Amino acid sequence: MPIVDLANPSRFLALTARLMPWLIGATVLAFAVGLVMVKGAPDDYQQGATVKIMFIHVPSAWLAMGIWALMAIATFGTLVWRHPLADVAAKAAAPIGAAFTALCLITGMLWGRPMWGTYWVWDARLTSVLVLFLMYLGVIALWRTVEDPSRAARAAAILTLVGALNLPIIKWSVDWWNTLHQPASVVRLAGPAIHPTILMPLLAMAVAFLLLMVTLHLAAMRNEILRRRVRTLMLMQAQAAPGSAS
Amino acid sequence: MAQVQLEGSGLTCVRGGREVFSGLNFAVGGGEALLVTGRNGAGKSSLLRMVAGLVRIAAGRMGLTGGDPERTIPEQAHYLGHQDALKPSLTVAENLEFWSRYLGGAGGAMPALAAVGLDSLAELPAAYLSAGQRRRLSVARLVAVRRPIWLLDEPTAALDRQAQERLSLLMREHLASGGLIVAATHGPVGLDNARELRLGAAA
Amino acid sequence: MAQVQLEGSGLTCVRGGREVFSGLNFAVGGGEALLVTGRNGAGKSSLLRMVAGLVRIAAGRMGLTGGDPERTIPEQAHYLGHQDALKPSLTVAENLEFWSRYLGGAGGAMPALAAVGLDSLAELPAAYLSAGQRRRLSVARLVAVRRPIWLLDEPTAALDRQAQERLSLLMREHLASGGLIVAATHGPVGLDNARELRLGAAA
Amino acid sequence: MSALAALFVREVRLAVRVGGGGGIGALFFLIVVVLTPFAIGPDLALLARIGPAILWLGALLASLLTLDRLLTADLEDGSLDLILMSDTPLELAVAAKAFAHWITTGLPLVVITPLLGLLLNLDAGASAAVALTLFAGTPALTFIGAIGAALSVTLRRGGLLLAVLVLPLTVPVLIFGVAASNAAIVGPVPFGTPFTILCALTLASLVVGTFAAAAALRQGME
Amino acid sequence: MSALAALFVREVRLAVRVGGGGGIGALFFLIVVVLTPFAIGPDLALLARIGPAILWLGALLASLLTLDRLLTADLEDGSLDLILMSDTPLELAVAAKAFAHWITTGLPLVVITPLLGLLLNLDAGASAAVALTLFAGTPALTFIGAIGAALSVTLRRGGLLLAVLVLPLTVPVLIFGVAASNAAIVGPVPFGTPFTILCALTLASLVVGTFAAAAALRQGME
Ligand code: HEM
Ligand SMILES: Nc1ncnc2c1ncn2[C@@H]1O[C@H](COP(=O)(O)OP(=O)(O)OP(=O)(O)O)[C@@H](O)[C@H]1O
Ligand SMILES: Nc1ncnc2c1ncn2[C@@H]1O[C@H](COP(=O)(O)OP(=O)(O)OP(=O)(O)O)[C@@H](O)[C@H]1O
Ligand SMILES: [Mg+2]
Ligand SMILES: [Mg+2]
Repeated sequence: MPIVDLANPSRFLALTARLMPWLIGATVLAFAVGLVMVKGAPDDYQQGATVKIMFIHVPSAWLAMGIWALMAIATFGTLVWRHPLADVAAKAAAPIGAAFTALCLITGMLWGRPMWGTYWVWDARLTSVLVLFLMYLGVIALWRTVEDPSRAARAAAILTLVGALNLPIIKWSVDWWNTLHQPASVVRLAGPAIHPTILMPLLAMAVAFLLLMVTLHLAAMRNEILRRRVRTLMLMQAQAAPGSAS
Repeated sequence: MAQVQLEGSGLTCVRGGREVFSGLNFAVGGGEALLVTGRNGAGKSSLLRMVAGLVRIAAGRMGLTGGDPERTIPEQAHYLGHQDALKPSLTVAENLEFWSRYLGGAGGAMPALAAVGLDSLAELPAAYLSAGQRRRLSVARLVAVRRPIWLLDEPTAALDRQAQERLSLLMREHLASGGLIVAATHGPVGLDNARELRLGAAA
Repeated sequence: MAQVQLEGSGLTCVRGGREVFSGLNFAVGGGEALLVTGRNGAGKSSLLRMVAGLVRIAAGRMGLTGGDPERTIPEQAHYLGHQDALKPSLTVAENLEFWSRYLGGAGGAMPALAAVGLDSLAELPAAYLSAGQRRRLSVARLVAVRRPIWLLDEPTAALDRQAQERLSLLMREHLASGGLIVAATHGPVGLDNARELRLGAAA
Repeated sequence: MSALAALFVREVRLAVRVGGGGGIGALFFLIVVVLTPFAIGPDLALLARIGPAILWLGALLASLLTLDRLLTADLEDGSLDLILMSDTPLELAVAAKAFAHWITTGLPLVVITPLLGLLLNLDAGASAAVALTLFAGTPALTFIGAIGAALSVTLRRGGLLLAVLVLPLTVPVLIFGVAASNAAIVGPVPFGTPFTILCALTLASLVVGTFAAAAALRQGME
Repeated sequence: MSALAALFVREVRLAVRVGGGGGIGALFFLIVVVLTPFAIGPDLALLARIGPAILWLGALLASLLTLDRLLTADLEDGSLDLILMSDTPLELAVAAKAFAHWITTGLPLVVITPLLGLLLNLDAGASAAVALTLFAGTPALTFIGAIGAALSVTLRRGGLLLAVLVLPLTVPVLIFGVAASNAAIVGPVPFGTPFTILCALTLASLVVGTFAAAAALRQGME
């Protein structure tokens, strides 16, 4: 399938319509397999069953970071090639990225309560995820402020790219900041080396999350394309309607 | 509605510390239109804003007879200025409906929109309107809410020829129903027997 | 200045996701004026902003021959839109001087102010100007900096009769010196042998 | 009444459409609270100690800085002219606008406060106390801010000028808001005392704010 | 060059005339710093400990919140159209405007910092250190803020949206600004390390800010 065909929104809609049931099926299956494997994983001798939060926490952390990269690539397409689907992809990705980031934060906080005795510490890694979350919210706010999609797309593209430049710097400076003032109360995140009995279910869950993300993203893109069509139709109708004027 | 009569006597206007005009007298009755003319900066807009209660009367007095005695002059007047009082993010219909409800109009917005030929754009955000379409939307306000006094500042600006004609039709209807019009203008507005008030001086 | 010629062919304009016009062709040469007319919302202002490089050309192309080959069309054009590009807290002279220097003009601001009859107000803050006086100040920009292309959006709006005449004088001088004018208008602008480009449709 | 309802609906609609005026205020609040530890350092005990103060300062800034366009936008597009001319009393119009602003901006701040409390290491009770004081106190901020909004219309300036005019007036609200929160968290003063004063301040500023803002608008007329 | 000089002079003139754009920023800074003790309570040791942090947060907010109108005002009165049309490169025009903003807003903040240091119980050396880091860091805030200003032109919104978009990007500047101040005051890190990084961040944001802001303006064209 030549990629040019995919660039056409109608082709995209037709193709994804056929793909969607399979994707949903694959996602459900992957989650079923993953959850069974998780159930089989041993409880931690210290943490007990709470360790199972990790199987949600870690994949969503990976996706939280991955989706910004995806958005950066897509917005590059918006700016450079003015690709018709690129800004749709970027726009659809932002709320999904924010949701996974929120999931990572929430599971982390829920996990932190039994582990550290508090929901939140200003550890470097936690903090940079929080900043990432704020930046997702900023991009979403920007998308929401403008009705004209192509204008919003270009503005959001610049913000996303500047953010992509900045995220490593933020991550690095937050690391610097925290190692400097490190209070004794913070428990280090890096636990003992991961045992295969945990690693395998983790990877399975990661695959399931990835499939979930792809499914959600394609569905959101379809939605966005349809929404834009409705909008265009409304505008055209507004223009064409026989008013008493003409 | 009783026969209304708007009168100003000995009016003085001071803006930004400078006297714009002084000792101005005028009177307009129901069914009459008064065209305020004069050079740029002569004080036409200032006079209209004075009637609308938006510029302080430095000296002299303004009175209305025959109107609703419970309400002030501004409350019985429509003011169509250079600004359109539109919110870009609301649709055309929402904008008009708000003003119609806020100013105490009765009917819905659609008939007024139709009267200015904007009914087909009712659902469009006002941000998308062209200069003339914005102006028409302002004019629709005059139709949506009945008020005896119309204060129009260069009402034909930005309107195309058909819209200008439609506006003068609306003005004639307003006059015929006993209303009065004070309009600042540099050109003809399509009213035959309007009186003229010429303000002197200024560049 | 070589004989300039501005040409657009197959121009399509899309605003807010709606097509305003498409397949539009026009050509204006030095010494010529093109009046763009049409109903409200037909796309007159959009066309002017397109020439000025402020609205994207969705399809078609725009070309200038005979101008300065090192500069783009917008860099050789004056655009007089609905907004006046004035800062209320600067004086009249300061406003004009800034634009004259920013746009690369040579002479001082005073001769240009005199040309529009604002010289007596030079030291006044622009906040104190009336609608027509603001417009005159914008027109002064065209005089202060020489550029071959003038894009005028309803240039006579808010001007009194004398100022309108003075503007048409300036336009004739500009044409005589080999410049060209594209003006969007709903009425006469005081040029005798101007060609007309009529845009169809829209309310 | 219907005129006021129309105004209220318009204001809420504008706030929601324009990219969630309230959402933006809440986001600003969140960001300010998140930035503080970067500046102060990740010392949990210290953060918990000054947590209520940070939350109150953040809410104060978020409330006042979104008030900026409350009236200036209406001045610039000419709506204010028509509002001044209408027979709806100006006081009521100002109150309706300020109330809509509180609903769309102040209330979201209160709602996300418990969440931010977590970040600042406040326990659930303390967060609830701060949220309660904010609920009682943010209307005061909005209505005092309305005075500044009206003054900046008169002066044809916006932005920070408003904050500068109004921030000093909000000192009592800030003091009693933080005091009530701290009383609830660590004592020794009973919560009731400063909280009652806070509520009284709010009631007073509803009245004073409305009348002063309307008066400023009227005076601002040329 | 003369065109840029004219633009710079105009901007400075506007800032000075419009009730002191810079003055307002500095006043806002002052008020935020003065309000903090009201919220935190008059604990002198604590104030001195978090003094640099408060100063940096105040300066951050004062810089960003005054940037709001940097470009929107020009959009609304049509100046931006003419600036886009002119043959002066947009990047240079943006840089000239941002530089003028820093001169009229950032610099006054630096100047009054020693004064505010007194209020926060900082000794002279500490105040000087904070002032120096602000001098090095505020240009970064202005130029990063310019990106937000350009975006909010595109969006035809201003106010807090700008702050919301930009504040997360300023985290590194804040961290190293405070770190350098603290290094100078209490150690143990040598002052040079964070300060060099701060300067590097500033230089980088001069470039990135200018280009990104100009790109946003160009893209924002319809
Ligand atoms: C809100 C709080 C938290 C956040 C934002 C957070 C964030 C992250 C992120 C971003 C990762 C991915 C790191 C990478 O692969 O590069 C991660 C991994 C991980 N997190 Fe968390 N975390 C939080 C709380 C916790 C807690 C409380 C624990 C348990 C003590 C925990 C244990 C782990 C483990 C075991 C991994 C995977 C191992 C690794 O890659 O180092 N996290 N977390
Ligand atoms: N900023 C904008 N965003 C989206 N659509 C716009 C915008 N401005 C104008 N339009 C639409 O483009 C069309 C053409 O507008 P334009 O302003 O060019 O008309 P015009 O011919 O100048 O009309 P007028 O005589 O009223 O000035 C209109 O239908 C209008 O709704
Ligand atoms: N806001 C203001 N502050 C101070 N002075 C003003 C203000 N507006 C107008 N003026 C001054 O008042 C005088 C009259 O202005 P006004 O706007 O009434 O004139 P006008 O007759 O409507 O002119 P135009 O034909 O240009 O619209 C002018 O000399 C002007 O300089
Ligand atoms: Mg006038
Ligand atoms: Mg037009």
